[in-house]
Amino acid sequence: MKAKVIITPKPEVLDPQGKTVQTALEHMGCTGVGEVRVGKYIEIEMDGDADTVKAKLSEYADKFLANPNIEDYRLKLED
Amino acid sequence: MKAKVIITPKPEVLDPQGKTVQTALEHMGCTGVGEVRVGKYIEIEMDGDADTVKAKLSEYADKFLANPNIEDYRLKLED
Amino acid sequence: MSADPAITPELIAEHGLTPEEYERIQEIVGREPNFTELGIFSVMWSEHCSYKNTRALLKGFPVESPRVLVGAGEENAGILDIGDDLAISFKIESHNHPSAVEPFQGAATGVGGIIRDIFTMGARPVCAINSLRFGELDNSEVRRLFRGVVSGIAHYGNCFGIPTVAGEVYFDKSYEGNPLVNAFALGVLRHDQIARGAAKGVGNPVFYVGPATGRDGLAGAAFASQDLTEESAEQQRSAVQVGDPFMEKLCMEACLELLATGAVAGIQDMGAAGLTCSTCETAARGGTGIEIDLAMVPQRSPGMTPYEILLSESQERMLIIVTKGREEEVKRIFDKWDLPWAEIGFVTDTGQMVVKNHGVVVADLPASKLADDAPIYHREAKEPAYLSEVRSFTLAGVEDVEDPTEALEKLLEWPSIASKNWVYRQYDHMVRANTMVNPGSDAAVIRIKADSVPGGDDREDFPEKLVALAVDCNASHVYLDPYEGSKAAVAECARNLACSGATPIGTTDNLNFGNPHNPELFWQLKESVRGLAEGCTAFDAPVTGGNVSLYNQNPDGAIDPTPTVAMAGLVEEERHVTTQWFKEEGDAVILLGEPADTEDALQGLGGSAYLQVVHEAKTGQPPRCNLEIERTLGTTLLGLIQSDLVKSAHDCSEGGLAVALAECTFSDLEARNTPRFLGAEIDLSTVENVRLDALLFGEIHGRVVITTSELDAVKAVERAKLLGVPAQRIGTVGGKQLKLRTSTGEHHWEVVGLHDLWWNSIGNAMA
Amino acid sequence: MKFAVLQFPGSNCDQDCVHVLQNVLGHPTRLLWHKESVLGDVDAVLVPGGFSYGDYLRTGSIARFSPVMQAVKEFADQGGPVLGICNGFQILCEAGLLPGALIRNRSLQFRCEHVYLKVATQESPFTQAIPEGKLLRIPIAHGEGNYFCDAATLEELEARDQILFQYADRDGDVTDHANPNGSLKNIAGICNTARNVAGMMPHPERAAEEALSEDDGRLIFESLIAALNPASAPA
Ligand SMILES: Nc1ncnc2c1ncn2[C@@H]1O[C@H](COP(=O)(O)OP(=O)(O)O)[C@@H](O)[C@H]1O
Ligand SMILES: [Mg+2]
Repeated sequence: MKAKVIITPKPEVLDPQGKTVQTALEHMGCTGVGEVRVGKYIEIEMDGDADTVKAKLSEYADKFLANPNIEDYRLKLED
Repeated sequence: MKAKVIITPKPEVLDPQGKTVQTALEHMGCTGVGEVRVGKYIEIEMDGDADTVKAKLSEYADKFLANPNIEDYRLKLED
Repeated sequence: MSADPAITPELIAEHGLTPEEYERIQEIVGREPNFTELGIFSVMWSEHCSYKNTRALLKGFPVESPRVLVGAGEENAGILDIGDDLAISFKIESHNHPSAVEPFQGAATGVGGIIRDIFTMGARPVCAINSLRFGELDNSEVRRLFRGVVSGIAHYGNCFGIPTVAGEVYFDKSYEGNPLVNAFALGVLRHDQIARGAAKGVGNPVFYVGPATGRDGLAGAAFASQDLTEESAEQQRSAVQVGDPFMEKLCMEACLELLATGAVAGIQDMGAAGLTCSTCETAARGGTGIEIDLAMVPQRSPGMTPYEILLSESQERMLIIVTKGREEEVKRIFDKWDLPWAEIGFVTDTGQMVVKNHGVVVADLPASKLADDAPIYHREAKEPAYLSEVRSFTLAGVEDVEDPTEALEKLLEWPSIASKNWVYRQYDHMVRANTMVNPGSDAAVIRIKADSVPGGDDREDFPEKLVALAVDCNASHVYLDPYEGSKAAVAECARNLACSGATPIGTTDNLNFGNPHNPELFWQLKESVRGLAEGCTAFDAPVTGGNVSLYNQNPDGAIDPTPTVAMAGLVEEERHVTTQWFKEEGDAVILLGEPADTEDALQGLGGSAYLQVVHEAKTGQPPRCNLEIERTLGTTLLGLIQSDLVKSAHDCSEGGLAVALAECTFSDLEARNTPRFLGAEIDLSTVENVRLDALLFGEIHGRVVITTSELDAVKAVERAKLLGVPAQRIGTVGGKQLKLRTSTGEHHWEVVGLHDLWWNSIGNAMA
Repeated sequence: MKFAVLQFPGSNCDQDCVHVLQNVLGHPTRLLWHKESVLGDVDAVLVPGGFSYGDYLRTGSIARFSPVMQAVKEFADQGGPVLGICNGFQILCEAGLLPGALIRNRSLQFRCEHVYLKVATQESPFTQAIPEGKLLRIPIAHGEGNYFCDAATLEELEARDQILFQYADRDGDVTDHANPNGSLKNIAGICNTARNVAGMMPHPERAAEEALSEDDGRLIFESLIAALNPASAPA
């Protein structure tokens, strides 16, 4: 099954990349742009049923895929 | 409204980052891991209704947010 | 092997082969080639791999000297002796078309490719340099390419852990849409560590190491060997190669470790034309044959055809021929570095390159004919029409400079002259702790210490060496006079080395030109090679290798002919290392060489940056380059440096004497945002019979600005004259201004203001 | 003094650290492969710069799971001195041996250049022998050196005098203009509360010889050596 981990910078963390994208969009004439945050998107093929995959991935997301000091994450499973 | 752009490496393109994460997960003892692909996740606050936002973002995703040579992208709107 | 297309004239043409070439192929094979074999011939006989249009010309290069251990064309890169059993291997290579299509990855994989060429020789890569050309920065597409290329080079080099210590960047309309990305790497080894790319020893197993093969970079060599069009680019877009510097670092460490075991009979990287080129070239060099089975090749994408596997240019892969019985050592070392490997075949005595897929023969071709018997063409050359216009240009209609103050400011701000810090600050130029002169002076200087040698060197007292590097080419001059301009490129490179205290020992060049089927463009190439050859001979710096990149054009025409020249030199002692910036208040400023050429009607202004910037004219005969004068200048300057007389040395190139002096006053950087300024008072009022614009901004060759202590000034001038180099004291270092007196008046600039324009120009354009 | 320099796949300043410790300063130094799980007989550990595992995912995120890092953790827990430089700093933060994290430079570009460092405290084995008021001129070379931690952590860092180095201008003033990457409080280096583990983004090993135009970096290594062996400390 395919699992997805979406990792975003915590709200209080400075996100220079997001800021740059925002400014660049404005410069290109894209109006009405508010805050932009840039994070990561990880797709993982994994054996097992939804519960096992979820359990495993939360473990590895907590300790490896995301850094809790600066990032939040969400898991999504596809079927 | 909040729009999300999910950017993933094209299937044919080498994804060294994904490969490295995959190997790392295996080394850490995470079993049953198949292919891993690492992409980007961009959240954009934007004024306007769904259609306008979608139209605008597709334009900029093509020419700026994603690299069409090596990346695919998907747009998602939240309400 | 169901769906192989039939061989039709159209298919042959699509593969870039002419009907005559196809006939020749039939003769060689003794039958109709199949689709896979046609693909193999098409890449091996592409310009990129076979040099079919340039081989005859390149024969004119000097390639010998007592230092040459491996000469041009023998292997992936040449090798030069630097004494005490040590040697260096270096080469430059282009990645122009891939960078036009995908700047970041194109440039990154260019760096990866040249690094592989160097460690394939058994050398540890210790530094990189690069030479770049783009259109003008007011175009957003140009900025995108420029940004992408620079960050791609930075990404690959920084992550791999090689310092990028020097380079050059020019901006000119002719490169719009067809940027030039020439990457250079240099490695170090002991004489006994030289590795060869030959398939030796019948029965020896052939190993594939590195990541799996994918559909990326399909037929990249062929792509590089045709005009860059929207169509060809589109095709290549579907096969962009992605570089993995981390993988390459592991691959290099593993290969060097493996070479040290002595278990390797031959080694070759998979660069252009991938598996095809590496198998047939190793067999050809070894005078043997080779047989591989594609089923054993690690594959990233399912369902790849033999054609695709053979022509893929997936990165970071190596082919290693192992002495039979020592396979375990390969496996142990590659496992240690967590690198994929596979045994894919063996060496034979048949002279054939036999490729099987699951045991079924898919290609069976004579290896040496494939590698060495590509057709050789002597293309037609015709002097370009534009040159008559160039020759008839005079200064008659050009008014002398009205406002020299503003002109100098404009020149310093011109991106081709402005500081390249926006570029080189993105490159790690200090990793390996060897960089003695960082980017920003005439040439970079690195030291070679024990850990620069593969596996280290445990000599009690390691004989440290100092190597200087520069890369140069004023392509405007080459465009206006390919022969003189090319000689001058060599001379400038040698001059830059001399300014840093080094004697040149070898050259590598990258010939970036347009379509060779156009007689006018081929004439440029021919004349340029003649000039380069004379230049390298004059400086006793043989060509040890290089690269040819033709078909550099876009719909608007060809690029300016750009033969980039990179030279390596040796500095004898640490105290000889010299930089371009002024050192102390009160030092004497001396000009070596003539302030002006009073016999030349254009007085050095033909093709100058000044004419381009202030009069928007890229025309006129560029200054002549007298190699005898250049050589004497070089040896004289070195003599002065070695007698400890010289405190700084900077040559005059684009922008002439005024720009050189300005750079001397402000180019020393203490730290981030902390330049050091040392002005000067310069008196040129005794120079007569020359226009002011020519005196300040003319670009005649053979000139270097040096400083000495007040005490040594007379001695230095006298000694230079004695050795046949015109020399005169022109001023004194000091103050916060650059003051310039001429027979017509006095001009002055605040150094801080000039620096600001020069330092920030490119950064501002990119903001 | 005996040093160990860790070596991860992708480390690229490992040799430079060995060179300085062994050839310049004359102390026996070993490279320690990441798959080793014992440190052996060492007095101090250096975690060198580079791009461990290509810096993929996040800088330092994979390296910290190497067997050798478990041993380093134990060594540090027992008070053994550990210095992380550049990627080493990133790894120590990821491993939780130091607080905070290093994120992308605010310019989004890699930066290689010399900076001036103000030594914020001499109360650490890494800074104790640096003369009072001495500004260090040392190069940086990183794309992700922007130090970040939450407000509570920062308060604690300051309260406990854990900030070792700050980017400064030539006059020693800690200004935004002097900040090359956007770090909080211009932080260039910190230590843990026990003061035996430190991390810094600048590369002292690249500034430890006159031949490379600068030897201020030596002071950091000499501090550490003197701290470990007070008898040999310069008077
Ligand atoms: N692409 C680059 N990469 C690294 N260093 C560069 C690059 N371009 C220019 N430099 C450095 O900037 C300085 C000035 O370059 P350039 O103007 O070409 O010098 P010169 O006219 O003396 O050949 C040199 O030290 C050169 O090595
Ligand atoms: Mg120069």
